[in-house]
Amino acid sequence: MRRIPEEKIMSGCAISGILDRKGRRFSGEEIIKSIALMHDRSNGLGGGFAAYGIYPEYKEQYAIHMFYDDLQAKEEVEDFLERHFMISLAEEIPTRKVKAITNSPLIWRYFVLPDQHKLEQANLSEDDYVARCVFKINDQYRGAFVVSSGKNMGVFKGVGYPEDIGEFYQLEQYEAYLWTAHGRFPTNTPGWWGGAHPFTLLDWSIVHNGEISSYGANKRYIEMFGYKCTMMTDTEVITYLFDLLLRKHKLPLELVVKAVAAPLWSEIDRMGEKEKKIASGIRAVYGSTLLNGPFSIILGHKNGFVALNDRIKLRPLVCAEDGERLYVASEESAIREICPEPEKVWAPRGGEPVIGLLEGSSEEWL
Amino acid sequence: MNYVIIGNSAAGIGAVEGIRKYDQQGKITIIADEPYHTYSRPLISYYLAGKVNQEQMKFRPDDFYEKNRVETILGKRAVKIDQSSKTVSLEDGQQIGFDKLLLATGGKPFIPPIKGSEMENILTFIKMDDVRAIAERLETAGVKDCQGREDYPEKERTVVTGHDQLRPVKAVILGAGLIGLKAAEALVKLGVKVTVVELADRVLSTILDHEAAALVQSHLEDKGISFELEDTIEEFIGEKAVRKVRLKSGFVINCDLAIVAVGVRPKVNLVEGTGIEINRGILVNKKMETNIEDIYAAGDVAEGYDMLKGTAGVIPIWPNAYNQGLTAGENMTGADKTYEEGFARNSIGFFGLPMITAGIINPEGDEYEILVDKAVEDNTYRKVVLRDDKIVGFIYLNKVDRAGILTGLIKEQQDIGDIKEKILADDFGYLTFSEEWRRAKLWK
Amino acid sequence: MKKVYAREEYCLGCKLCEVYCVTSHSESKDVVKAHKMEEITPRVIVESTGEVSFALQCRHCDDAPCTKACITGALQKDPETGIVGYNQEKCVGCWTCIMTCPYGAIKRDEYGRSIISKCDLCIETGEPVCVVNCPNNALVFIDLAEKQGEGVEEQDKLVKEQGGCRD
Amino acid sequence: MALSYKNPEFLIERDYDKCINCRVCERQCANEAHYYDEDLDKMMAIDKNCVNCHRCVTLCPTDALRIRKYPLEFKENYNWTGEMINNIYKQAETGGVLLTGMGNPTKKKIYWDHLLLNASQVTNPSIDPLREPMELKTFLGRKPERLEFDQEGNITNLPPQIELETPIMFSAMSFGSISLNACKSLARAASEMGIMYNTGEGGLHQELYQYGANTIVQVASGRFGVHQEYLDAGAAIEIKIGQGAKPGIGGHLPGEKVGEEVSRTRMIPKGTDALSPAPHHDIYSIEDLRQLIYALKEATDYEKPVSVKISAVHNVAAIASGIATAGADIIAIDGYRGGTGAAPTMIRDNVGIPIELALAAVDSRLREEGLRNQVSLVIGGSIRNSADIVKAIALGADAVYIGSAALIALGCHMCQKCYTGKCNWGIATQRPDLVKRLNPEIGTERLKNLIRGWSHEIKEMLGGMGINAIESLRGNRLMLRGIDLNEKELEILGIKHAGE
Repeated sequence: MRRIPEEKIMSGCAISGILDRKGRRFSGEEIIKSIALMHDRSNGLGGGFAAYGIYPEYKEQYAIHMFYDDLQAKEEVEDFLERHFMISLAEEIPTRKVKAITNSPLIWRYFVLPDQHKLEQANLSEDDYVARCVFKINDQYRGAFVVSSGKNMGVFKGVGYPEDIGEFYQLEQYEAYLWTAHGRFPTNTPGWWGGAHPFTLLDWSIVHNGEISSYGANKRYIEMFGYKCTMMTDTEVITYLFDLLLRKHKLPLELVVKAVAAPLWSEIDRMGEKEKKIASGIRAVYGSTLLNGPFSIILGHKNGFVALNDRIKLRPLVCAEDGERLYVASEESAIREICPEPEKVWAPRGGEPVIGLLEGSSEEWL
Repeated sequence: MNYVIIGNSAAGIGAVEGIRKYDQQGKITIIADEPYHTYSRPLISYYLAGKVNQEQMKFRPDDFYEKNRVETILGKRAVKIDQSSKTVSLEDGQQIGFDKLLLATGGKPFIPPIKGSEMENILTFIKMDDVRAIAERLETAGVKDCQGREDYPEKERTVVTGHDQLRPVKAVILGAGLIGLKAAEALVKLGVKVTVVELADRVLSTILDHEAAALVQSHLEDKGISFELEDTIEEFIGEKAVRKVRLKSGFVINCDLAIVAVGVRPKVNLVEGTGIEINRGILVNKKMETNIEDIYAAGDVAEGYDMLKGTAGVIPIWPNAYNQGLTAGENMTGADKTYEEGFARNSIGFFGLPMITAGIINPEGDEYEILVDKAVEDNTYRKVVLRDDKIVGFIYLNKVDRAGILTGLIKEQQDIGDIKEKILADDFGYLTFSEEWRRAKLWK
Repeated sequence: MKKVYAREEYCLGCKLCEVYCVTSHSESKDVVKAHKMEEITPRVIVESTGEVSFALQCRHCDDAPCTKACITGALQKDPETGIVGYNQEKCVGCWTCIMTCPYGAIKRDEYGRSIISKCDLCIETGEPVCVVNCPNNALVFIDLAEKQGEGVEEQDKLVKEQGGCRD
Repeated sequence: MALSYKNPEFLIERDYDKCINCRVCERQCANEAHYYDEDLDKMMAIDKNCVNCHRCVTLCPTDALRIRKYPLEFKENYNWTGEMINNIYKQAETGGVLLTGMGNPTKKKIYWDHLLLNASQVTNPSIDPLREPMELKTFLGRKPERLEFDQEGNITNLPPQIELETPIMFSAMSFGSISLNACKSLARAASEMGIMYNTGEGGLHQELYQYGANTIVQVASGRFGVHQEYLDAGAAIEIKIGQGAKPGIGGHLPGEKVGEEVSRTRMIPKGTDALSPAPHHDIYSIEDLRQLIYALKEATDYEKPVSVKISAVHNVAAIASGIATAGADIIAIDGYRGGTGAAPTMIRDNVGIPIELALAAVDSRLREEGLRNQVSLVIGGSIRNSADIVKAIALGADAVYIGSAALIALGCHMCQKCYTGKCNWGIATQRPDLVKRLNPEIGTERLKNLIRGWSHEIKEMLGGMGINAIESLRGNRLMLRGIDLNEKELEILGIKHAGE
């Protein structure tokens, strides 16, 4: 059953992420093991994974993962996709039967490129064009939901414990250089497949543990820039904020962090003159992007990830480094489960981003 | 340092306090012919009338000498000063050496040469013993429990008059000055019938003008005092004791005692012939130094500087005595102080009618401007005398409140030209002046 | 020493200082009883023209001319506290102090007794009640000694520092 | 005129057991409602002079006074209330316009009281402002859609901003309508609390130039006291188009309030009435407004934000949108409950719309048009407590103006007789003996305390919502729920009903 709730969804959660900075790909087994350890942080109402580097053969194409409630929805959306894209491949995403997973929607994926003619007409960048189409499907096509839409990446999620979801999607079959995972503990609504994490837009994926009290302010801000928050989830709005600040406003990641997890005024007061001006300017202009309330998130991207806590660290976040591997999770045990003796383990301070980058990619992500 | 002070009243005590401001160590000796702890002479009329007791007469607490480490030689008269050997000789031959000497011997009543004035019940009224003498006479004359030696609460005092005697006790006072009238007031309160004889044409001629004097006189008459003005006593008549007086005008007045209060002269006999310069009093400069080094004079015996007259003068009033004594004391220790604020001023009252007067109150000459405010019905009279727009004198009769502001203005010789029309207003005060002036005065 | 200063720019002329002064110096310490059953003269003088007003108390002068003029010894300056003290038992009501005080800050008893009324800085209660109860903080109790002779601004600053305004 | 039909509004009751004849009531009443009768040796009262300002009650040292509503009833009539009848008596006697002061007191719905705030429970923690940082700093001014940086990483496109330590400002109250001591209190409190006060249209007194960094200087239709130095003195400039208490009409400061200082500050002759025209005679259209905005920016080298203040009227959303596009950096909207020194009663009580609805409509409109982030939104018009502020910010305001509340902190007792110039609390008066009743040191402290107290309460409410910076509340209407509101009202306010 698909139901987009009308009010904001609250949830607690577990998150985990693994990056190989050399870009070596590895199977989904480890991330499943890691997230499974934090079983009690979810309640079986949502789990999901984002995987980067899984479609090397289609890496130039947008991989659109879709949920459909029924065939009619599928037909309508495919009609839309055909009109707006050149589709290289359309296939059902392979799943296996898992006892705990029921009521799954139709799950499909499409490797596409924008229709050149339409793209020119729209006078948009490819990314903007794709994003707009994603909004349109999510907003206007009943019974259809875009799960992910980036290149060489995909999101696999659903209602259930994350380890069951992983098994369901046969993630041991996929190899990625960056995995993130999420186990969900929603408090108010029965989980629905689209509402599970990660949430994505283009290359961005977000897994998030927390509750964004500033949601109303963030939502109304982001909507002024053409985003449509249809999901009523924090994750969605966080994703859009990053998209706006990083991709559209082209702010350096460091400044984006200063906006969404802004340093306290007391810290700004202690900064040097130049830094202070920048930090205050960011807060003045981007105050509405401040994510307020308890959260820890992992923002996945083709170049790596950013893990971030709220600025007063109301939710857990632990990181570890071992060789080329960078781990991040809600709990240290979830890291040690798959990497018992990491070279370094630390808990980042509130508002202090942990940035994991693929070798060779620049800090300015786009 | 060895300080010797002759005199135990305002100037003497002022000197002790002046010395002790700067010198805690030096030896201080007070010599006085009266045997009493320092007391306030202005209070003798209150004492006589029973308004204060002996305790209250004390000008300083019992431990004053001890606290200030003062040696006292009381009840002995100093009879000689030897300036070369720096010693003072007492009447018993004792010699007291000094490094610094203050002469604060005060004044003595002047007794004019009148026939019969040697009789035993002709008294003066300036010191404690005078009260006792008067009290004795009154008792003899039939006034019971009247005063002097014992303390009686006012309400219990009985005055025996017509019931026990054929005639009331009567007193004649020569002189309607401050002393004479204070004595008269006290006696009236004791039930004595008083007649005051005064040569001048008004009462209190040194401190009041004619108009104020008329108001005061009428007030005193209402209280039972009779006046014979522009007259004087030609003869005291009696055998050992005076029984009547004959006036120049020919009147004869019966009396049980007479008080002579025609004035006080500086008591300078001690220094006569010593080389210490005397005019009316012992001449001193603004530092209270006499012409002889290490010898100072202060109080009623001294002739200091009268700032209003601009000349030397004896100003026999209590605040002046104290301040001169204080200044002398300070200077005796080596400090360098001057007292230049000497001028006549008096606060006095009779039967509830107060008056405060200061400076020149009966000016003669064109340079003076006179402002007056008067209300006969309630005995109110106020007069301010200006010279060059500066206050040089005033009389406040009955409404005496805040008179000190005027005294202050005299001291400072403040130009008040711009506010002079407001000076007699009912709400005269600091608001009459500019904010700047006021602030400068009050914010310190 | 700490003294009471009046900031006339804030004085309302309400005379509540008098009311509280009377109360504080009463037997009953009760504002109604003090005024209705006791005969107490306020120790403070309020000068007022309507527009401008200020309260004036004994300035507790350093040289205190009243103490030098007092014929009875009733007025004495305490060398420790600097307070010009008044011993009513000794006073005979000669008004020499009234003649002498350049501020006109000493009053005759309003009920006809031969005594005076002057500010004692409320030594018993600690802080002068006129200051404590002034509704507009027009009265301040501060030590101005070091700023003597300095400008109005300096003094104002001091007033603020030393508690010209209470919370 | 023959017999007046006016009856006293208030009754002065005196407890003679307590009255000590100290006469403080008499001295403190500028309306001469108290006097001492020597023959009776008693304090007496003239009830009809009483405006119920409480000055006497507050100063009475024995609590001997009580003021009551005059116990005189008209025959019960829902339509013809005593107030209506008395107004007619007044006008029948004078032929004048009914005048009044302060804000609209009529019984119309107060939307603030129909809004409820949210708090965190379980799913996210509430934050304790005593232990955790809680940030109220607010910037007012035009914001670019996106920040740009130069080679060195410095911001290149941020226009001037006003920085507020807490999202509260003292609204425009002119020197003239209020006393210099009231102005000083506001200015000092603003400066010490890191907020702003507003000169109103009365110019800037020389003694207030020192508080320039915390001053918004107003340019109104009368242009009183407007000159280069004045514009340069403030941190921002506000063009006043309208005022909530009297939309559509100008101002009138009677000549008796124009004394030496007011005259010099306003640059008008002493004793003359200061008349502000209803419109700016150089602004008859939005294009004209744009010209004035840019003229002022030009005059001040584009160094100060320019605010435009309007009253909340029917089509306020469209007007606000126009003002934003005309170049204003801040839009200030004043609701129909806003205060005034003097206004015709009929105007005050019947013209304009509630600020809550105006704010919601304007914020929504600006967001629809993508303009909201560019322009700051300040609202005023009867903010009565910190919860009103929190609700205003949740509805979409950046900051609020407080006028009446500030004056109440200074001692205003809402007698609404400001226009008489006899304010017993030294606020709305120029009479020197009354002005000095407001000691600006005390006034400053009282205002600071109010701002401090409210800020603390705002922090508590934010903490309860699990928010630790005010910007996360701004426009966050999910934090609001309505109660006793109909569908239309909820729709305009953009909120859900409680329970939803």
